[in-house]
Amino acid sequence: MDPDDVHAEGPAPLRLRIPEPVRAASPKDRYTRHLSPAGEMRKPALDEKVERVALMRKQLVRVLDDDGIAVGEWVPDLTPGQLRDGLRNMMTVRSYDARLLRAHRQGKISFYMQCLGEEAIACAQQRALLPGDMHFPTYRQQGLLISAGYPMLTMMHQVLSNELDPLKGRQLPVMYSSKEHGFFSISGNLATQYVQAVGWAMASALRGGTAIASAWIGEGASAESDFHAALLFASTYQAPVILNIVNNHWAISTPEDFARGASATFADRGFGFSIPALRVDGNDYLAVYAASQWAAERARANLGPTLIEWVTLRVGAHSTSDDPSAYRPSDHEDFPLGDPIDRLHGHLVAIGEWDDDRHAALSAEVDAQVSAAFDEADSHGSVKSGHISDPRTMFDDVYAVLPRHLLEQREQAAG
Amino acid sequence: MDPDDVHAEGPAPLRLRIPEPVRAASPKDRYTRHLSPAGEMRKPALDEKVERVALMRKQLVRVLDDDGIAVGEWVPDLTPGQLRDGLRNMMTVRSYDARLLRAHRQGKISFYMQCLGEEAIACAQQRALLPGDMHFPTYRQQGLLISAGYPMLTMMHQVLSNELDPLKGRQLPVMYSSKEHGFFSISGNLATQYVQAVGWAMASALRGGTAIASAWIGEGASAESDFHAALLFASTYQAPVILNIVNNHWAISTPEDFARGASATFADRGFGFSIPALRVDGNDYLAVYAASQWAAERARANLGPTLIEWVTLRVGAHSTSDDPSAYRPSDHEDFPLGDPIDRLHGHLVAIGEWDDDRHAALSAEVDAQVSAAFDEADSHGSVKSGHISDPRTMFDDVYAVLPRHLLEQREQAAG
Amino acid sequence: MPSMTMIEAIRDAHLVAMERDNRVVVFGEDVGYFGGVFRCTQGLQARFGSHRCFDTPISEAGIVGVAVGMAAYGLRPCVEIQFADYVYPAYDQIVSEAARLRHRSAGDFTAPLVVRMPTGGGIYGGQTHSQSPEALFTHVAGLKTVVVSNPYDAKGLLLAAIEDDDPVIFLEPKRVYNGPFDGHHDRPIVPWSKHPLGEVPEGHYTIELGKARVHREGSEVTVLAYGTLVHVAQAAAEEQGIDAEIIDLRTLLPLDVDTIVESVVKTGRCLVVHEATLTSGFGAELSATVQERCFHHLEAPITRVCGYDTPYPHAHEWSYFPGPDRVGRAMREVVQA
Amino acid sequence: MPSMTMIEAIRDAHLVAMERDNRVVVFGEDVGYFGGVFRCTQGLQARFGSHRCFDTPISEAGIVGVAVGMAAYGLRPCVEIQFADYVYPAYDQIVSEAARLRHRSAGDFTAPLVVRMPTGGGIYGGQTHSQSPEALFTHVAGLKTVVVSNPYDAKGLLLAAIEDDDPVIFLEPKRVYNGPFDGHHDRPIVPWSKHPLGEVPEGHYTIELGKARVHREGSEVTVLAYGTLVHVAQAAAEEQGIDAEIIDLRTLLPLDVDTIVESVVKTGRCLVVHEATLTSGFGAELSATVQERCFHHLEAPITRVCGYDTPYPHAHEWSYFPGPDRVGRAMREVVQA
Ligand SMILES: Cc1ncc(C[n+]2csc(CCOP(=O)(O)OP(=O)(O)O)c2C)c(N)n1
Ligand SMILES: Cc1ncc(C[n+]2csc(CCOP(=O)(O)OP(=O)(O)O)c2C)c(N)n1
Ligand SMILES: [Mg+2]
Ligand SMILES: [Mg+2]
Repeated sequence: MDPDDVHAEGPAPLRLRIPEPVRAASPKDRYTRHLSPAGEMRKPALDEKVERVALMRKQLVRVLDDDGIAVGEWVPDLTPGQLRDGLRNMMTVRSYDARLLRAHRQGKISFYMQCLGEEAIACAQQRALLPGDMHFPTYRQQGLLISAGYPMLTMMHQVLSNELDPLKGRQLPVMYSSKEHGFFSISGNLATQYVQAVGWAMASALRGGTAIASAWIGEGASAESDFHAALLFASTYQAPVILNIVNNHWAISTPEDFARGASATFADRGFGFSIPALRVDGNDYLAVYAASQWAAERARANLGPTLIEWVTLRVGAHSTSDDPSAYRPSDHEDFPLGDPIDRLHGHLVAIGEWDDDRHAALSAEVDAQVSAAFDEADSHGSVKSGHISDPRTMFDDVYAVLPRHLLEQREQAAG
Repeated sequence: MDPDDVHAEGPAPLRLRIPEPVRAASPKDRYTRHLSPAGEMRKPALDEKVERVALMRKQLVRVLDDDGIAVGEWVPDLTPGQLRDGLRNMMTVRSYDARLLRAHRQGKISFYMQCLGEEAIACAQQRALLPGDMHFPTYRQQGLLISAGYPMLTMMHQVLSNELDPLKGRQLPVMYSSKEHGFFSISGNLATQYVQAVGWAMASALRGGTAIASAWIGEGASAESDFHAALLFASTYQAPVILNIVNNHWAISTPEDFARGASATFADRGFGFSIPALRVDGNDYLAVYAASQWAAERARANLGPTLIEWVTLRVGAHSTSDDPSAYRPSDHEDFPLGDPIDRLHGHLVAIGEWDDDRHAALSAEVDAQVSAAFDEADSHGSVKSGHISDPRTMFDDVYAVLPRHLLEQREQAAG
Repeated sequence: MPSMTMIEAIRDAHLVAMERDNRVVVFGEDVGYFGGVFRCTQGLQARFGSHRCFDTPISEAGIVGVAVGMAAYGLRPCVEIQFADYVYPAYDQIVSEAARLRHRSAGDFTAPLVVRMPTGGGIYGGQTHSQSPEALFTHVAGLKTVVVSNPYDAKGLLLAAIEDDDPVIFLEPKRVYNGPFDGHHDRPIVPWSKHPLGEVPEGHYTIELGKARVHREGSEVTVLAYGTLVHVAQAAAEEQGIDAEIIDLRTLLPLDVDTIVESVVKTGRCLVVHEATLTSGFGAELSATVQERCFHHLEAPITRVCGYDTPYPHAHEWSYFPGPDRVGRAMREVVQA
Repeated sequence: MPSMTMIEAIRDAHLVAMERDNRVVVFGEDVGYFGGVFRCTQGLQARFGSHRCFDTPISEAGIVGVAVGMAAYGLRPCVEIQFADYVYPAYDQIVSEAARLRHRSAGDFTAPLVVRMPTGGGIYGGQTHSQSPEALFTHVAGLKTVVVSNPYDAKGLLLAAIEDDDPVIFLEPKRVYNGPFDGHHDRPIVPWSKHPLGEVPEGHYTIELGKARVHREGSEVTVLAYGTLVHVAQAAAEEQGIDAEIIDLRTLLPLDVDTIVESVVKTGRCLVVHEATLTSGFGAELSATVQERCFHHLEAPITRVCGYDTPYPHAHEWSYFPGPDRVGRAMREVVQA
């Protein structure tokens, strides 16, 4: 039977919908659908019924208004000092990214991934959690490490893959790992870490611990099947975990529409499992902090998982291997929600805790720190200059104890 | 760092929720949560906004009331003759199952799976779809084949794995396949067929065909990751597919709560993808027909996928390898929603189209047919009596053309 | 010494491990309340509570995925995949994650976990209840792979696997759960209670991973086997009257090369048997290894007797299964070559 | 005859196939609008429309799962997995479904589909952009597995794969996309435009699956290779001044046993090379097969030179990669043994 002959006459032919969204025309709101004014969205009680939270599914948690004033129920309890720390962290991340992108152009490193525009998300959430909690990040949360005080120099050694790389040159640049700083080893395989985070949180709860886990995924990778396993196990066992989806609207060349499907928002996915879900302005440091804290408190109070869709935009290329001009509309705005650094800066100025001079000084200081760190790291060479660890170290850590066949292979490799 | 030392002081310890539902106490409604009276739930327009359908998520489509009267907006347009056909089909399925279970006890077959209590779902949906449509079933939709007029004798040959088995003894009993009858080959691996159904439906739409697909899964298997891929692709491409979840409340020994998690219903999963979802009384032939038809019409009108949770109960054991007395509360009721055959019988009597004599006659006729078919099938022997096809046929169909290494192996096997 | 079936021995290993180390948690489909479809975890939930042994949704990816997270936290998950045929949804979590976590994080995080699963045919299970996927794991650096053939080994190896700091794939041929099945499916099976390897010490003991066991000493030919095929090879040798040296590999990776080489150097002949499909099966690795290390001692070609390169057929499983006739015939040929 | 890179040849194969047969549909991550991260499908959407070539969500399981359904409907899906390292989420759909559909339904349903993926290291891709998983497919009955080494073959084999009635795993070593990379990573790469195998006929032609190609005739040793290693072996032979016969297997399953045996019978020596990890790699199968069929002709042990049994390390990839030095050294040893 030729499939085409089925129902040769009868109803109208079927059509498949192939999403062709962002690339078409040029809608003003292509990156900012369902935008709430700052302060509008109410803050539910920690144990609010999920059905009631679901009614807010197209709203967006926003705290900073256009004048830099923090408004509404979500305004977090942060001191000016804490806000300035946040600003410094974000500026450090941005400067760090810029320096390493330059290093790539200089041919010193093999690969790099920046998080331009997404700095607030990792930096603020890191601050809303506690030491001992564990993040299961993707490759765009360098802000977690920087905010946790992980030495930038060590990060650079990793990126340079030089002899001081704590991962011994085994991993692609930016695939950091630091248990001590609550940063789970980055995989490279998308989405796998999402369900692992749920497992880690389950373990903490099984043991009667108090630490919670935070899972990270891009909106594109939420299409992977492990996302389902993560939400399901989190829902079934009410694991103390934050399920972050960073919706930066692009997955390499693919617009978010492919992973979102017919849903209005990625937060909707949570409601399919009765997991309370928020949409949050990811470029608003205060909103990120407040929402992360709300989710963390829910987890710590044994109220189970929370899903958060962070609305933001991938400003730069996917990675140094990517050139977005081939697929991205050229008229798109880089910061439709505002630059997270500018917005926090504006807020600090608005509350009288910051001014342009201090900002310029901080900027210079941060750049100098990054620069000094890079010079120091660079002095140890890189994979490109051949200053890497002893090749025979690649046989270590495959197993806890080197088995016989790897001993033999190591000998051959040496010979 | 010993994980237990984390936050040695501070907040209260976390606890994991391990679902312990059905086995506890003995709630009257353990299998009938969120039950609507017959006729109560409204029938949405085919293109009703998914948000509005979602408001009905805890309701249940029911047509037959306790007196066997069909009530409400969902009453389907079925003639008495069609209803009597449905009754006959369900009775045939039940008789077929009973005969083969007996064959298993007699040591004639290696394995069997019945669908006791779930007959209406497959039988009525088969009738609501059209020739050319393709079902991607699990092992509990023998009703699809019987209602489609697939020869019962051939089914029995498959179950006996004898020389006339169209699958040449390769598959476990009940793992039928018939393209001609719109019945996709059953896998044995749970959930894999769910996304394949979406692919088949996508193909039909890509080609401008008119045939739709129907995907089947148990509530337990909806936990598998392929379920996510299926819903996502169906949502993204608006594939013309019906996504059935048969919630018979058990997955071998595991109550539905593990797969459902914190959600109130399995239909909720659909709303996570903006796929309209219905909960339907699966023991109500008329409701099944009506809901299937609604979903099929939506698909044919290019309105995309529909998810349907069929609420029913697995009355019998999971399979002939299973003894539910070890895990199932003994006080559970077999037909909390009523026996689908009795209910359709009652309806036909109520509308004056049936009586006990005709029922007894039909019952005897069906049993005689099944019995005769079994005797005929049995006369060709079975895997247990060694009457199987030539072992060398196992090398066929691994590839379209037998490659050299299999030729060699076939020769060895012969020698 | 108590006599146990392999199921009882596996259950006992869980008990001992959970008693000794409260980081050991056990879960999987139907594993908690019911105790597993093969009853290998029966009684554990009643004894240790539902926080130590529990049921999961039907999601192999989820089971292994959360196990990796738990292991990274510091627990020692020992999970069950209901049939080896259903491990593929979890394959990514095993291959890309568990196997490589230690290496990619330079030891910062580790994944000490055990993934148990019943393997092999012989119960009329058809193509989805009969597979032996060991070669799909032995190709993956970072995993250890164990296949058990008897109750004594099963308990000692499972305890070693749970205590091991690396992820271990633990394969249990279901056909030897209840006795040393020798491939004669038409004869009654000898129960483990009548077999010396059914005698299982109480309490704690381990068998080192990576050590083979000489199941039968002999001089004419070395037979490399594991799981059910150990007993099949023994039956074949006896029936053919061949003085075969049968090595039960027990751990496929790391492989006990010394024991193998010593034997082949002695016998000069080698037969490799397994139930999995022939092409790219673990037998290929065994054949290649023996050939590389014993080339000048070999008096005949190394021969493989394996499952055919087809899906495992339901009705024809005894034609598919490399039983004592096929193994015996090959053994004779190798000895006479 | 136009000269093409391997990327252009693959793109051209798609073009020809889609032109000839409107059942051919092409999809995958970034495959539609952008044309794939390696640009192998560039221009197809513009040419044939988004119903013939389209983007998908990032779900390898979904991509292959819907492809199986489409193939069962009657289409001929040719899908791309962005890197072979990411095929594991789709492994179940490939192994349990595509591979076995024809057999389990006795031909009632079939799954004629192609799963393309870039393999191999050498681009500083680290452990998740460098793998060569061919042995994980060759063990699976019902699949065919192809590895290409040059533009001419790539086009002819891809066309044959799309036209084949069975599921084909189509592996593209990314290091030879742009030239016959010989392992000398510190030297400029020769472009395909300067190589005879870069000459690719226009229009339709196929290369039969299951036929090897003698890449270089020789008498001293048979080298069994595929993908990038074909060119590495050639460089090694030239540098060592060894008259090696290099066989480019092209299709691993079904394997061209005749061509292999004929060569080994002639040379009496055999070297097997691949980039994938050694243990349980496809080299084991090759070694076992050669040993079984050429035992009495072998004058030296069959030797394997492969990737080490570790994850593919980012900074040390050139120590990991079996380059011309390692291959050359082994070649010399085999010839002198
Ligand atoms: C399993 C898997 N499939 C594909 C890839 C290739 N890949 C790397 S990043 C990426 C896009 C991810 O997009 P998204 O999740 O939105 O994260 P973003 O890059 O936007 O932060 C893809 C497809 C991968 N790393 N892993
Ligand atoms: C991938 C996979 N995992 C596990 C199994 C074993 N298994 C077979 S049926 C079953 C329970 C399925 O329950 P459900 O989906 O609710 O369907 P039901 O049997 O109730 O109709 C399980 C766990 C399988 N067949 N495939
Ligand atoms: Mg993104
Ligand atoms: Mg069920």
